[in-house]
Amino acid sequence: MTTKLTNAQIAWRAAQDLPDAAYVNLGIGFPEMVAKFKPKGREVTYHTENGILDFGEAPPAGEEDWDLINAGKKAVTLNPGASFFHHADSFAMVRGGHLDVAVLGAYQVAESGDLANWSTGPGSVPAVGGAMDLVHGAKQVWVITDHVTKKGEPKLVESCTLPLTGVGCVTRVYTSLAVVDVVDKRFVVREKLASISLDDLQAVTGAKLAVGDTIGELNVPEI
Amino acid sequence: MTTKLTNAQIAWRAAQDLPDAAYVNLGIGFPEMVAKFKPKGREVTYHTENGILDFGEAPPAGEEDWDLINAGKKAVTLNPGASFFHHADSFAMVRGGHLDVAVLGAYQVAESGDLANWSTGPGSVPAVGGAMDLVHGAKQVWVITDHVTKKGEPKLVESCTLPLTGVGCVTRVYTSLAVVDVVDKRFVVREKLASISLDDLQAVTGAKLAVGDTIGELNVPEI
Amino acid sequence: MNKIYPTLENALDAVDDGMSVMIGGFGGAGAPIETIHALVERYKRTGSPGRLTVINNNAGNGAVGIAAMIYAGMVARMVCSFPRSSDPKAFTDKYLAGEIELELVPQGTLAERIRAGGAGIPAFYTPSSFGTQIAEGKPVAEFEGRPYVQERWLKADVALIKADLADRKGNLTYRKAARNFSPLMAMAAKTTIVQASRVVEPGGIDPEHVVTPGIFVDRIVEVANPQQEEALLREGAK
Amino acid sequence: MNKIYPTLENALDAVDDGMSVMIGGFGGAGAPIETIHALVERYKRTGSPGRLTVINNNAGNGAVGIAAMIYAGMVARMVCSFPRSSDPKAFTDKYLAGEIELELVPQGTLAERIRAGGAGIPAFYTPSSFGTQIAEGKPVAEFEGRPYVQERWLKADVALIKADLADRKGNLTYRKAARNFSPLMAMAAKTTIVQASRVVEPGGIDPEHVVTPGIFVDRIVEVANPQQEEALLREGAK
Repeated sequence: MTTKLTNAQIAWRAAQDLPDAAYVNLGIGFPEMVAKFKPKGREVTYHTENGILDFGEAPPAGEEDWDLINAGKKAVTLNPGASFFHHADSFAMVRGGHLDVAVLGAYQVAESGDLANWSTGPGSVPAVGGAMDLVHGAKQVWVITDHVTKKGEPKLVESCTLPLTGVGCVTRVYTSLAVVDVVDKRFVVREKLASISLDDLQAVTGAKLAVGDTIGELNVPEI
Repeated sequence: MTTKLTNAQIAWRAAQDLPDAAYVNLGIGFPEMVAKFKPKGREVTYHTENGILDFGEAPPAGEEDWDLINAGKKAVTLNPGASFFHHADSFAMVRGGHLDVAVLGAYQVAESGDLANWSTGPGSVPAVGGAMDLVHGAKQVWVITDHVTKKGEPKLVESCTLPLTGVGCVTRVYTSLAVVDVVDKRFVVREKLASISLDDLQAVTGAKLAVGDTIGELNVPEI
Repeated sequence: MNKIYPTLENALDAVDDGMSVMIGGFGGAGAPIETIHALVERYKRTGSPGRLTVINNNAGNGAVGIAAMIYAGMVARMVCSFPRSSDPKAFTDKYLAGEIELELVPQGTLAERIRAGGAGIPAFYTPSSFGTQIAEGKPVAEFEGRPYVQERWLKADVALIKADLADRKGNLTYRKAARNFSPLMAMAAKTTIVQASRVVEPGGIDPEHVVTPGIFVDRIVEVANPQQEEALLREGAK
Repeated sequence: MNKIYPTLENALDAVDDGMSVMIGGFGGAGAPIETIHALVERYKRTGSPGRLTVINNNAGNGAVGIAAMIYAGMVARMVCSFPRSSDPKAFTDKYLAGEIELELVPQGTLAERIRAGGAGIPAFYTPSSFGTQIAEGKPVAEFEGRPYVQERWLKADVALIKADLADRKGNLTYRKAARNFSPLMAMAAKTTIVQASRVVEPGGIDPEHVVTPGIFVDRIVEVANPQQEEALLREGAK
């Protein structure tokens, strides 16, 4: 029985909720994996903040065009109907509410929807990129993350202790154990693995978990 | 002896000061005439706020393309090297200080450089167009105008009585009698017709005229 | 994803009473005449959509386009920079009779407010209109010793746009100076409805030449050989 | 009007000590490598221009481009959104040693501030960074019940840009996603210096396809077959 989803499985689960015809921005790194698991038959248009709409998969090794990259500086290809635009137009799409979904990673998510994902505090070089813009504007802001840190500390918390990326911005969290919505400043469990009790889930969560009408089973294929 | 310049002559005089390689916006109506008298050998690029840079003369009658018009809704042509852009980019050029010269008409100009050229007051339909943007941003704002109104009242005044287009924006005025700069909130006469004395010029001017080092003769060909 | 609608009537069912409607075009260049006239026809037939706020640089010319909307009685309020034209009778009569409201906005401020609406910028500062009637009641602030007026974003329920090429994903190009306000309005409206002179396959527009990316467009109707407002006026259209 | 300069050295004589320099590019896409390296060569030869403020999305990668400027010691301050890269040693070492200043700006805010600088908008409001460290000390205002942060325009003395096509009047196109910040920076700098892969006659770029109109460009140098930063890095360039 699955006791914890892999990153690929978390990405798969989030991908199942991508609406047809959606405009989606996938954050650098782990969130990029969501594209791989988009359900067949749904048409999703990907936006990258460096100025491309409707880019496609990575080209074969050796065929990269380094003027055709995504925000993670990885080489991409174009789908028919793609477009290029400058950075101000790109963030007009973001800030102006034109994206349906933004998917981001997280260090911490608070029950208020606050997100911390850009700085682990003093001592390192701070780098924020487009995250502070992406959390405002997209109609839904999803976080995909392990349920706890590598040290086993909760990532879903009452309030973030790390520097914030945005206030009250996260709408849904896909973790290695559960799918949790942020509703009226509370975490509401929508799905959890069958292998974990609600009490055990609560024990590894840093804020009170509420329950909606039902809790679905978090079912993910082997990947 | 010339006692008063015609509109064409005023436009001619202003045109002599167009710098080579300048970007210039000519207001709707009378200011458009300035283009006709651009000295040969100088390359001037005309901007129209509806989104064209480097447009040329009117096409022959019958060959108009009504998708290719200037701000006065007159048909124009393109010079090689022209470009189209949307209205926000067009006014970025205006407001952002990228134009060298804007030439406008006036109801009144005050010695402070205030301009009134958009509304004759209540009772008519107000219409401002791009004038309030053009007076801010262009490096030089020139007014071309008869020295007095049709009723013989001064158009160069201590302070405007008509609704303002902009505050402290006019840098130079070309009138039917003189060329006058606005310097430190004073009118400074640079040129006047030989046929009019400074006293007589002062008599038809609504604010005190200052004099710089010299007053040149306002010499304009028969047109 | 297919944003192509079979008829203007279908596409225009998003327009309802009391809505704010941005209409592309500067003078006749870019005016979506067939779209506007389809809306006027619907109003004459059904009495809806009425009480509209129309946002355009001008306020109609002659008896076609926006002037036809005004004559039909659909327009309660105009937001524009220049409500004059070679034949401004439609607007002028109603305005002087107090039957239509006018919000006069300097042209550059109008463009920037619409862009701000599309770009998620609720307010910005501009030097334009400082010290004039237009600035009365608006916040003023000084930056680096110069005074500026605070202006607010402008959004709309619907934008009606005329494009040259379009694909089913919503990518658009415009013909010459018919571009003007349209790319901004497409960004600032909840529903952007486009009449395109030609619909091409995705990829039929070079990605470097797309002017309005598809994300800003909701509905497209192909209207081949569209009418041109200025040409219509010169032909004496009523 | 001829904005073509014979060499990068000629064109770059506008760059002086202590200036603010916007540099186009996002990662390697759009980085004007030959231009940057000509400036580095001049600095190594003459000790000038030094104490520069560099504005770019990133803060250099490996040992070429902006990283080469940092290694050379020309850069006093970086304004960027993401000073990390696959090999950020040049910046990281100097930053942690306190030898280079950093102003960290969210990417969308950076783009909008540069556009505002070019468009004559001294300040605007954005939701980005509200409630975060980045917003500390900045004015906050509420519009329609939502809080926003006031951000200021960003201008520069010089912009260094890589274009694809250019004509002598300054019109530019860009290759694919090499566009990114460059059209904005061209607007926001006093002097915009462009390396273009190909110079064409005026009219050689379709007026509907011009991305940066010539009014925003001051100096152009043709650099055929330009280097690509990312490709250089992958070849192990030092």
